[in-house]
Amino acid sequence: MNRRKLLSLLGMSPALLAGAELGAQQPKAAKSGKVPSAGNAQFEALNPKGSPPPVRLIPMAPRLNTIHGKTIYLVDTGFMSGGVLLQQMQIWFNKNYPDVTVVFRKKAGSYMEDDPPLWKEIKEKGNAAIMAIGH
Amino acid sequence: MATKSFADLAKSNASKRGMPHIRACFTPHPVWGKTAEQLMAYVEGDDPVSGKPLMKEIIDGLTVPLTAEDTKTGMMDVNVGPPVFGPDTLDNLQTHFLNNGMTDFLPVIIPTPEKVDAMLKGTSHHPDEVIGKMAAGAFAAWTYTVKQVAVNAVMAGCEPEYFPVVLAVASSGMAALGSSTTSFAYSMVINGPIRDKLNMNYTIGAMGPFAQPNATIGRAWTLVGKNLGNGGIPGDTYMGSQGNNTNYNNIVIAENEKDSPWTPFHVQKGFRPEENVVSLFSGEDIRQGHGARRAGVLENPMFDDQISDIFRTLTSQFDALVICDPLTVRRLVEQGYDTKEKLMEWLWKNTQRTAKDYRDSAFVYTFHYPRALRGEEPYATWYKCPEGTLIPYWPKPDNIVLVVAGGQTNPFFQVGNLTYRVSVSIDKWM
Amino acid sequence: MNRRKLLSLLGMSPVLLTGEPAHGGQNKHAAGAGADSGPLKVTAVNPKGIPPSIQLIPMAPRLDSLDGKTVYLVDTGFHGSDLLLHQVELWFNRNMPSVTLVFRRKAGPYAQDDPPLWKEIKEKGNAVVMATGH
Amino acid sequence: MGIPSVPLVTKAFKDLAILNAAKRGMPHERIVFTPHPVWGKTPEELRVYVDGPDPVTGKPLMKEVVDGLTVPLSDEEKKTGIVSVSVGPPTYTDTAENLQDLYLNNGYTDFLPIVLPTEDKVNAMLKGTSHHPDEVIGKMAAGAYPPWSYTVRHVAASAVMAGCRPEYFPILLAIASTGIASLFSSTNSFAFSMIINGPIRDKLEFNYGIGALGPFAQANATIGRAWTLMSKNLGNGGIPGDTYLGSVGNNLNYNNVVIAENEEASPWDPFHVQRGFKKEENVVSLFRGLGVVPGQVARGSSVNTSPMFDAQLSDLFSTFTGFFGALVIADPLVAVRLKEQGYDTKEKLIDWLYKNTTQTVKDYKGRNYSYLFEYPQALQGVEPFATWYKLPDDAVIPHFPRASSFNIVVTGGQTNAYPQAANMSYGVSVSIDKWM
Repeated sequence: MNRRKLLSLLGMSPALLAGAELGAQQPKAAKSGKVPSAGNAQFEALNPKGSPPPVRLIPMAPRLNTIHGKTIYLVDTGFMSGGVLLQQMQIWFNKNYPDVTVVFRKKAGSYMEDDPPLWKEIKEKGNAAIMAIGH
Repeated sequence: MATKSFADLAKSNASKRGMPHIRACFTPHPVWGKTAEQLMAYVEGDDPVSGKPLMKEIIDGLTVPLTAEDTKTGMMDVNVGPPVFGPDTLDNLQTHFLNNGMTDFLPVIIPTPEKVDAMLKGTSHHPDEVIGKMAAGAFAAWTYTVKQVAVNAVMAGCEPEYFPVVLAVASSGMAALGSSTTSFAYSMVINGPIRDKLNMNYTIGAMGPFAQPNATIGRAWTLVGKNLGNGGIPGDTYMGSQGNNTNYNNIVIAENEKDSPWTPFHVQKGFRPEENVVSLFSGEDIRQGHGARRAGVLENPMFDDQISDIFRTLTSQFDALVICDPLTVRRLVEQGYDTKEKLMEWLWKNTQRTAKDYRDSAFVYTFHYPRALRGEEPYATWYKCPEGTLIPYWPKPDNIVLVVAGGQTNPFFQVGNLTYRVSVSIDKWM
Repeated sequence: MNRRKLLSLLGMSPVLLTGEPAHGGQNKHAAGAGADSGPLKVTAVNPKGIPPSIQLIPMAPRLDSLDGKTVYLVDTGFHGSDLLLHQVELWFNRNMPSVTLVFRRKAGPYAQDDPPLWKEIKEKGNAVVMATGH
Repeated sequence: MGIPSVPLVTKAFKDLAILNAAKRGMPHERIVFTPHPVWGKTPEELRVYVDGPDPVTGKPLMKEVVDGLTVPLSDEEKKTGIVSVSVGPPTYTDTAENLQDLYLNNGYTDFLPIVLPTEDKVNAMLKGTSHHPDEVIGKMAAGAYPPWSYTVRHVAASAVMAGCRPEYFPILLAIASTGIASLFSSTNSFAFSMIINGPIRDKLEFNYGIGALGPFAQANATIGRAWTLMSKNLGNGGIPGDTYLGSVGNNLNYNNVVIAENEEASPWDPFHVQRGFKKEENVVSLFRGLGVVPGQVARGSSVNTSPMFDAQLSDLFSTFTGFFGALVIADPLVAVRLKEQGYDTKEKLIDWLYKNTTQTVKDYKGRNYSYLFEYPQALQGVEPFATWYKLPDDAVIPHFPRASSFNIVVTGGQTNAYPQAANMSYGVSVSIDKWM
């Protein structure tokens, strides 16, 4: 599924989806000209959806001009084997971008928990982050 | 960077949290169980979603300048469509509800204004009262009114007199389709005189498709989870890899209080016998007692021992919900268990396993181990003791729930690996 | 539920159920009671399959009295049936001592027929009490 | 038999006994009832039953027995001949809302809303097959009852009611043609399941990815449901106390565990190919048993870097009854992992599971179904039961009687490497293409 289709199914508003159709539309108008019977009598039906909370948009952080000479944090969120994958990525950076400083960190707590000290450290010492999620 | 299985989830969740254009990249799935060499091939290969080299995606993600859309701030409303669909034919509306993910893919009663008004007569609460918040996992919760619950109750096929039960369930904020890669099961136990008032079935075929309130109230919980809690969207708010067949009805159990010599479940939870209460459970599954060792002992069947035997393949992450036919209960009473508490105590003490088996369990590793590391008891002790030490399955006897249902054609029992969550008064929603 | 009501639900014909309607029949609600669906009527087909006809079996003539007769007590093999039939035997011994009782366990699992036993009973017995269920 | 008899039945089976006697031709059979249950009672307790009243009539039980054998027959009791059973008129006409009520109240549904089977809708459904609407395609009974028969059109009515599209119809005809009902009369509460194989899975957009066994696709939801409606309407099943006796009931009867195999992501032969069909054939295979258990609960389920799914499955199967089979429902991630462990065919894994899932003879003999169903067979010399019953108590024997007790199917969305395990036996595989 592409992003546009996916967001459309979520009911995201046109501000997010310039041009995309909303997920929950009116059904196609019934064909006219038929003799009324129980089969084609017209009814209204209520929308069963609850009220979703509004979404506060977060602007994405400015991008780097280049990663050369920068410090990149590789963050392992703790899913099984995520660390092994990131270590392979570190090797790749060493080979292909030797001037990039790569810092590996395992996020504290279980995968559902936040880790503010780590975010602080990355903000202070790092220029970019790659986070591995899933297994 | 996420694995391909979570592509839809990662994108939609970033959107809901305010960053609809997040630059996510994807590796093949799974990462778990792969060797370092295999994972290096992932790193040097393509992003399976975009088809572009993974590392190029990562570097581009960090360096390509942002567009105007990427830097937007502000509040965005999420649109769920118009308040009313139609007018149109019933057939077209049926198709519309189906195609827009508002159903469980089975036919619904079309929630016309008249039907919804009739449903609303089933409660004294105001249609516009906001009664709860629900999320199917770690998502932003949706809110809903009495009227929105009524729409879903109509769709499920409920009668207006069932409505207080559905409202009580909805007010708990608990969704029947929780998002996890594990495919969870849900269950509700109903107690009080309302069982007879609504003609609920608690005798032959108690947990099967044999009565309208049992069938439709259980189904309504799933529709409420989908439409009011935004749950059940595969790849987004539902990630259960294999799915769970009990999610169609959510295992509705009306307790057979009449034929049970024990205290009804709601009374155990502090309600009066004449109160109407719905109690919600969630967990893994439900299974039958037939596989128990010694289940065929004829002259003197020991159901305590059989139930304990079935317990030995449950996970400690979830509790035990035992559903006994009244014949089984009568026999247990003859054995000396004249209260539920006595049997709970015996089962708790006598269902044990080694610390090694405990620690080898998937859920224990994921959920109990971090708590043990923080020093939380009894998990800390259970992680410290030698491998061969026998430990109970659960921290206390209360983790075992006993409920009576069935038509007394056979002294059988079933066991759910399900945890008690909450009991809600139905009377408050009348 | 009484026998008449039960058979009526089965759809047994008036031959069996003089005076009873053969079926649940049409809905009692007045047409048009459903405000939203309006007075318009639709026709829907009955989804039921074709039940087999029933060949009536006349019951065997009853005995004038059990005195001096032979009654077979047949155990179909469900748990506890043997003990129950033994109590029936003791009752006869106490209350109708002239009756000869013969206890037989039917061969095979409970769902299987036992023609040799039926033959034996027909030849040597005058009546049967069979215990079914548990 | 031609000699007067009285059946002695426990009160729990009252409706069943009366109705079954009627269906077999003796609507006025003189049945005497004892209190329920008899199982587990002492002789003293049973003497109280015998000396006490019949709990149905309230009259002394033994007077009922003696009267049953001696009171002369009435005219009705002597009747012979053939009576037909009415199922009501061929069609009903009313408002849509009233018809929805009527179908529910007449027991035609699973108590959930249906699509009304109007003639238009039934005719549209009939376009889903080339078979003639009046072709009689099968006979079905939900147990030891005289079976009902049905035509293609009868099947179409239940299919419409369940919410099926016409293109699903051949699958329902295939299921109906087997005569297997998904609501079976027993005091046990059985579960049923079907596996769908072949290109039709994609044509009908079956879900075999995330949430495969749950309510996430119309084909999975409605075809499973239709089986239960057919069992009620065509096979006369699912009437509590008459043709359904499951004491506690089974929640899986709503949908009947529809499993579309994820053939594309599976490293093994699809299930229908194992059964001798060609890969491009469309096949539905039916199962019966007790239920489905998730693999997360197995011992050793978190042996981290190297999960041993074979051992986990074996652990799950060890609390199953060997009377029913063991069906592995593997997520593709599990299947791929098992292949890496060396199980490059389903047969190899089945062989390992059969040999390594064991029990002691003592435990075997203690199991419910062993006594009820397998012990009589052992007495007749049927293997392996005859041998098992002769072995000493501590001998270790397979948990399931034969390797063919095991079956494997692959489905799921690859978000999580866990299997599910069902205590279910394979019944039959039917070509769907024949019903197109």
